[in-house]
Amino acid sequence: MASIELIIVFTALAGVLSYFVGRLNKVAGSVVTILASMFVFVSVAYFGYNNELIHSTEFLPYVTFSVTYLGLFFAILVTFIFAMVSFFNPFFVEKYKYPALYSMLYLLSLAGVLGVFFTNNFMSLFFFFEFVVWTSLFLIPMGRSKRAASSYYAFSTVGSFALLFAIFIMREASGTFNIVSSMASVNGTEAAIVSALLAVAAFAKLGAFPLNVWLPRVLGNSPDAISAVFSGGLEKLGAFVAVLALVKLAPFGYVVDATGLAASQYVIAALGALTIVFGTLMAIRQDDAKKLLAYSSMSNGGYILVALTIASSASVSGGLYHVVAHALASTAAFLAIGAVSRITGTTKMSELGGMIHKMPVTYLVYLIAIISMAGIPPMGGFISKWLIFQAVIDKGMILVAVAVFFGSIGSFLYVFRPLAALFLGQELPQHREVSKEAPFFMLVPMVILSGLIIYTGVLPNFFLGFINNVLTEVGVTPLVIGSYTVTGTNGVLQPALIASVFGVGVLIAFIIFIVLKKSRKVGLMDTYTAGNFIYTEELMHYSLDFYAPLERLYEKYINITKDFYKRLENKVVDLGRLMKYYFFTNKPEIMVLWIIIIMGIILWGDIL
Amino acid sequence: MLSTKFTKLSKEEVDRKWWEIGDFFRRNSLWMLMYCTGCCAIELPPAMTSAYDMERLGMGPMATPRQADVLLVTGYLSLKTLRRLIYTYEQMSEPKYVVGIGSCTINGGIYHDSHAVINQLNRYVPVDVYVAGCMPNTEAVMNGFVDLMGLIKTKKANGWKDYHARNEWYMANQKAALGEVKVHDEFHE
Amino acid sequence: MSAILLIVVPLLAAFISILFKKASPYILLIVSFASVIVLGYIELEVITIGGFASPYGINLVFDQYSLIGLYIVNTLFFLVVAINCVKFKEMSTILLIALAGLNGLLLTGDLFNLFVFIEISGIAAYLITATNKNPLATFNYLVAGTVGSSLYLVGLIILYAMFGTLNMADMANEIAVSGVDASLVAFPFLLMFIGLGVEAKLLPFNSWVKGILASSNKLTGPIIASVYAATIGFVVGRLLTSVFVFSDTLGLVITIILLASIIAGEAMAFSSNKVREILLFSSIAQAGLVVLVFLQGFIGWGVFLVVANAAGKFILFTVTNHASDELGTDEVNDLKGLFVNNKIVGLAFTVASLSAIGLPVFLGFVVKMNILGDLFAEGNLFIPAVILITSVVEGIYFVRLLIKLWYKEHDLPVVQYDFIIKYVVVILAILIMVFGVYTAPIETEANDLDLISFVEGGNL
Amino acid sequence: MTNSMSNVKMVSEIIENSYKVLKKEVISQYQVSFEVNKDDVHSILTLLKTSGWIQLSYLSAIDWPEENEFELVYIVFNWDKAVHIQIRTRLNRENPVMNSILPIFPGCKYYERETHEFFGIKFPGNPGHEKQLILEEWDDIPPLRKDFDPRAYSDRKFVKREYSNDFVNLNGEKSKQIAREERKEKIIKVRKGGRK
Amino acid sequence: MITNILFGVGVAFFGFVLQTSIAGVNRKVVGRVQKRYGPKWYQEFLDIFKLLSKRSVTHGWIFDFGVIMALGGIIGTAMFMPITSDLVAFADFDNFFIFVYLIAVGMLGMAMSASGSGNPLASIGVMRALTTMLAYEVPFMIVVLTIIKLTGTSSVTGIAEFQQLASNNWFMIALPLGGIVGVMSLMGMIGKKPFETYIAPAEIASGPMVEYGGKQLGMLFIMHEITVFIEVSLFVHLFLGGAENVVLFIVKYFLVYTTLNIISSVYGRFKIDQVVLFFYKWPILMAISQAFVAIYLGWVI
Repeated sequence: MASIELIIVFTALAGVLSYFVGRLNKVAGSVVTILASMFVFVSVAYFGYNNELIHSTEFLPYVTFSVTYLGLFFAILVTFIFAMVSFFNPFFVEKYKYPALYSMLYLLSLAGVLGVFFTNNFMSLFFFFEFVVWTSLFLIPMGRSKRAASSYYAFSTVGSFALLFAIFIMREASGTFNIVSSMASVNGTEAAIVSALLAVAAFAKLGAFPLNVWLPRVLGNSPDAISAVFSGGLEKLGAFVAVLALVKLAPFGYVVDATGLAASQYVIAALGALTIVFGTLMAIRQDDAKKLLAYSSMSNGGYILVALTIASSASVSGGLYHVVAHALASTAAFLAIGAVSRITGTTKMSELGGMIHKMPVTYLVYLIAIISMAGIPPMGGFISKWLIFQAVIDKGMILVAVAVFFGSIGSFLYVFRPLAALFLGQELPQHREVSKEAPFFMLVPMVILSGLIIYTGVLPNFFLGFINNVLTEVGVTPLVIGSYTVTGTNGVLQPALIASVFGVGVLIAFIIFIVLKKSRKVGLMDTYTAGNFIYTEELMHYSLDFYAPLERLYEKYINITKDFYKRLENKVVDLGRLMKYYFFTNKPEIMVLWIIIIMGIILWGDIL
Repeated sequence: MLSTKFTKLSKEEVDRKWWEIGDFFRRNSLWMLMYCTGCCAIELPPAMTSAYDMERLGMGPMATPRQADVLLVTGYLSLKTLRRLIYTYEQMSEPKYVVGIGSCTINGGIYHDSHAVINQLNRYVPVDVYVAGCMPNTEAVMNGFVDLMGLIKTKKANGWKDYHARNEWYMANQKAALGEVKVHDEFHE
Repeated sequence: MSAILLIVVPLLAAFISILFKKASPYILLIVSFASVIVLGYIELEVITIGGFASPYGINLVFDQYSLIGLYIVNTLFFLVVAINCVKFKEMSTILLIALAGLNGLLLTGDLFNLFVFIEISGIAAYLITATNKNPLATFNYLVAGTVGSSLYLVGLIILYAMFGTLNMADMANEIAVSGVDASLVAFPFLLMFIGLGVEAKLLPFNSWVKGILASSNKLTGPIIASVYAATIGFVVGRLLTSVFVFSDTLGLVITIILLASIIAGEAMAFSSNKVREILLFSSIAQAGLVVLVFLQGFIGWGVFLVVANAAGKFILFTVTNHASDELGTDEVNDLKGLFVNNKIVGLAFTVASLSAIGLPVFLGFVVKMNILGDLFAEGNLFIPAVILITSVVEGIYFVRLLIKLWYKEHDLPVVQYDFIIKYVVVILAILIMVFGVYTAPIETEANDLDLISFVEGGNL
Repeated sequence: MTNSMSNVKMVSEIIENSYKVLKKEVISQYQVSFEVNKDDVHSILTLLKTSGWIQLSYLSAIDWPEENEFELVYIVFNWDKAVHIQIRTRLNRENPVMNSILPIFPGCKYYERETHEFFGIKFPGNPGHEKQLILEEWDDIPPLRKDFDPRAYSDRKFVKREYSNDFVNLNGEKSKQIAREERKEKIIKVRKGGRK
Repeated sequence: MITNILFGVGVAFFGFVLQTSIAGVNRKVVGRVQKRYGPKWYQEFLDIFKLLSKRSVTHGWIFDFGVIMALGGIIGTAMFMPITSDLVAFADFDNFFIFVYLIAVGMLGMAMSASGSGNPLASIGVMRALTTMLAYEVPFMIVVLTIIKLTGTSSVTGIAEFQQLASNNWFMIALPLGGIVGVMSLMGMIGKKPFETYIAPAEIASGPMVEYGGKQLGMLFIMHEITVFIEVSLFVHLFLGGAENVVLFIVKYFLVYTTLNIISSVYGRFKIDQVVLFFYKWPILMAISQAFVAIYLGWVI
């Protein structure tokens, strides 16, 4: 019997405790974060699953909780991600400027996230939403760039203020802040405005197309653990709001009879499709592995949006399953890249190469993560992408289908780039001595994540069952799942069978390999170079401009959104400067002039 | 009711049987390495195209030494080419064969008195078949290939074993002629 | 022990402090501390000076509304004095007069008496800002101030001619009783509004603000930005909610002025890269918001917005001005990494700025949410949209500023904060945090503030 | 085709009236060669470059062991007037040194290195011209010198294939092979003028 | 379950034998196109077994693991492939997306081991292979979207049976534009001449295959043969109405593969960005217009 409020208060106190412990000894402070987040995850998962979470409130005023399947689903996932990533804190915390503050903010943002998922009152939802924003805000500048924090704040505030506006409109209609009743009481044009505003909030938090500029900057430059938490955990807040906006509220606008979809669904699907295409194209051309993974989580955010907006049983379950698969895969990938950057100090692929020789386990973790991200069968990513494809095809949305297919094949391209340029290939001399396998405690979370990725790929029915509860609660017909099979709208899938058949195939290939003569082991520098004698590894490692011919095709259009927001910022600065130079000179006569003008306006009707 | 008693074959007999089967495949699909060192290389295109069509014998050009079985040394071998040839030869997968085409590989040919050309190929690399002639006719080249297939069939084409067996002798010859095989050059550092 | 003491004692002390030059700072300290303490013991009542009946005599209204105002103004005044009494010894007499003027502004129930106290506190303000060593700006402030107060006087005279009374409550009754058309009354009220607008830093009338606050020092910054602003906020609140009557054209014009000053304030703050400039333009925007809230008639939450702004600006200006006094410059790039060595002051500054933006755990959040709630209750969607968009802009430049101050680029600016500042600033920050989380007392206070109607309060 | 002849005349006026030409020879209507002193070469080449001969087509040396001299040949070409000009100079054979013309014609860098490698002529001013360029691991005198005997080098380094002469000459004639070799010996002796 | 798996392995083996012999015959056909006799029909077998009998070189465990994973993945995919509507290993689990994405496992295995070999030519080859895949895959899947939308099921046997119904034509005829796009994408998938930029022997020394020899290369040849079998039989089932019996399947299979081979034997080789530009100009337009016409306007021949 665990009370949610107790858990949240415990996490906040643990945060403060970790601050003081951190002041004494940095690593001890971060160990506190591990213990706290593991405790929170275990209690939420265990008690939540056999629903013994009581939601009474004694300490926190004005905050009321309620356990919904939707909230529980997201809470378990995000706390799991926080717990796994916290294993990395002790190893990275020495490098940061304010280590104690880092541990405290880490746990405070966890508390905020819990609050968001479990509250049933919109105002406290907004309270926790903003609380997460500013606690995670101060974690970002500990990484490489300071500008990322302000752009993160700007875009997520746009999102949260849109959410606030919608909350107040709903309060006018229903009179209370309660989520369920206020969502139900809104209809007609008010419902349209509310769902549009909630969609803006979801777009801002997910980093989808119009508001996507902050995601690559933040995930690319923030400290390694934090970018993993962002892409695995904090982005899922956007997904949570997206479920509220797109699934709970009915779509509005002109309904196309051929496919039965409303105009709003088309708009959001189109934006989701644009996010996928934009994310994929930008990810293909990145040289920094972390920026590449940032754009990949942006493109996966696009998948979630497309899935949720179609709101059919296959698509919503596919979308939610994609939330799980993407969270696991991108966290594992970020942690792997973080492990590499901890040892070599850089994540730029042009400066790295051949890390597999010293870090095989990290390599395997990254391999399993990218198989899931690319949506290849034995891993979880395939199931969710299969479900989303079923829905897109069933609704016959052709252009969205083009973007979805392009995104899934493109994801294979850009996830493969770090694998080839960073892990495989020649081992560069400057990294040969210094690099060694990541310490045991860093490998533990990575291996757990890979195990889960494989599990969600081979036996998805446990998770799909849980998602079905969420579906029934959200008001969508649940997915038909047998003991081992998953039936989409136009096909049946047995993931266990695929995995076993794949296993049989590999077994046959292995037998062929073992039977034949053993090959002669040869170093990497003994390769075919048309007879030239080679002595330098850098020349023989192909990593810079990996997809040069493809990148050349769209080089001119890469920073459309970035320029748009830069011009917007300049407009505001020009307005400010104009006002400053006009009004604020030490000449009182301008003030008198304006007084006369105002008096003129007032007296216009009567005397003049 | 013949009682076909199954005689238990010893280990090396089984290997020999497998090796013969392997020989059958190896001689019927000889892949030659597209590495033309000298002027006799002009004889190869007619061997590939419709006039003589070496593909009938299962032979075809391959891009890299790893994949190729036959190394064709066509024409005179200067010192610099010899270094690259030895490096490529060592990269080929085993069992591998060398065919020396043109009299320059046999006794230095018209360049026998040049300071840059070696006079006898098989001192540096084991050669299985020579095709004489200062630019032998295409039939002669095709005939050379058929001879090579015959040698493989009669298990005489084991130049690559000889390279392992008398490795010091080959190394000594190479050192005598070339100085040392692997050299640094300013353009590939 | 009536409320009159709050005005008389500082005036008396001012004259005494002229005699004993050396003892004047201590007198100042004692008087300002005493005025904070005495507030606890006076009971709420309306004092008529000299026994004359209301239309002719002047009466001081000491009710719930002015009690909160006095508490805030006197405590902040005492804190400013506590920080600066050593450095600005010679200013104690002027400060005492200023205290008297401010207390008078908060207490008076009579419009003409209000004009007198505006003049007194204005003159004190001109003299205080003279220490800024920027005579042109002070002169500009003087001209603007006098123009404003004279316009206020003209408006007052017209009203007196029309309704014959100067007392706020009677004026309100007369207007209500005589049922005069609002557009007739629009012109005098506009003049009075402009008079107050100069002091309340609204856009077209606040050309003096940049001159004064951009080169302010540890004394003038907090005084002008938080103490004076709070007082004017309360005065404007009292007048707008009880006395003024708005015709639709006047209402429209005033809302346009206010929205303009909010938007312009935020844009200017966004575009400047001196710390003090950012803060002063942000306080212009906040002032516009305060007046807008009072215009809509939400007295309770308007008061707490003024309180939150006053406390926040106090911390921001004290910390910034102290740093700029020591370093001589307040360019953001020169101050990079200011809080690396002095973390406590940095934390207080961060708390103040986050509360100014309106982030959850702080007082600003509670106030902003309730204001937006009431605005939506009025069914008016445009103003909240403007407020939200401008607070996004505000959030961006505050966050950008904070991150620059917390993370050093190359060499650290060497700034030492003495104990008093640290002590004062941390207490205020803790107060903001406490009232941000434990919001019960504020809620009750705000609700019963809305219930008081001034009309009876006037001639209680 | 008169203008080409006039070009040659025009060129020779330019050179002759300003420099002392040891020997002038018009090889064809498009090619003329001048032999000049060693120290005039640089100024002539700069003059030619400024007046249109912008390309250095070739630079090499000729070995005259009898006169104990090397002869350096610079061939410059003019794209507009289609005339090759050869500038020849004579260097002493013992320590042949010629300042590099890198500042005038940058293209000469590898020509000079090759000439050094095959003739042993030093070109100060050309960075790293002693480095190995074409010949790898060469351990003998520069090969293109006349006094280098490739056959001896070949016999020394590369073992020849021995053929047992299992053949009989037809009815006692001397074998053609031996006759051929004797004839060759006589030619060489004549060419060397009987001097060893 | 065991019998299904064994049947699957049988299908994979049948696929390998079928494709290798048809490839041999096709090498003779291409030979005839070039006025020469061409090799024996079983030359492909000889090549593969010769490679398996040779002893080559390995560059580390990832080099071998990649090859095993590639061949394993492809054999796994082939096990799902239906020969005729009733000759199928796993009755209703032969979903179209399994084929598209399980082939990706083969590609990933080969790509991984090629980049693990340390030769830059191999990485360039892999990059070209992936870019070509990005090019030809999207139009193909749009056409398949139309097919699935029309037939209502994404199982390959289901689609084949739909086409065998009396009232319906083969999709090659019913969706003319779709059929053409299918052919083009099939040529891209198999890696036939115009889109063969990733095995470009002259430029990058046979691309990813640079460092392979002996048994690794043999296994990759087997994998290539089975991949071609999967793709061509997928085309047969989706566009040519599957097959009632094995003989018909083999005839259709042979016709498709030989026509492709003849087309490709007269083509040069595209540059890699020409391939991408080509596929994102005409085929994708044809695919989208075909889909729009078929789904929204319902005009199916």
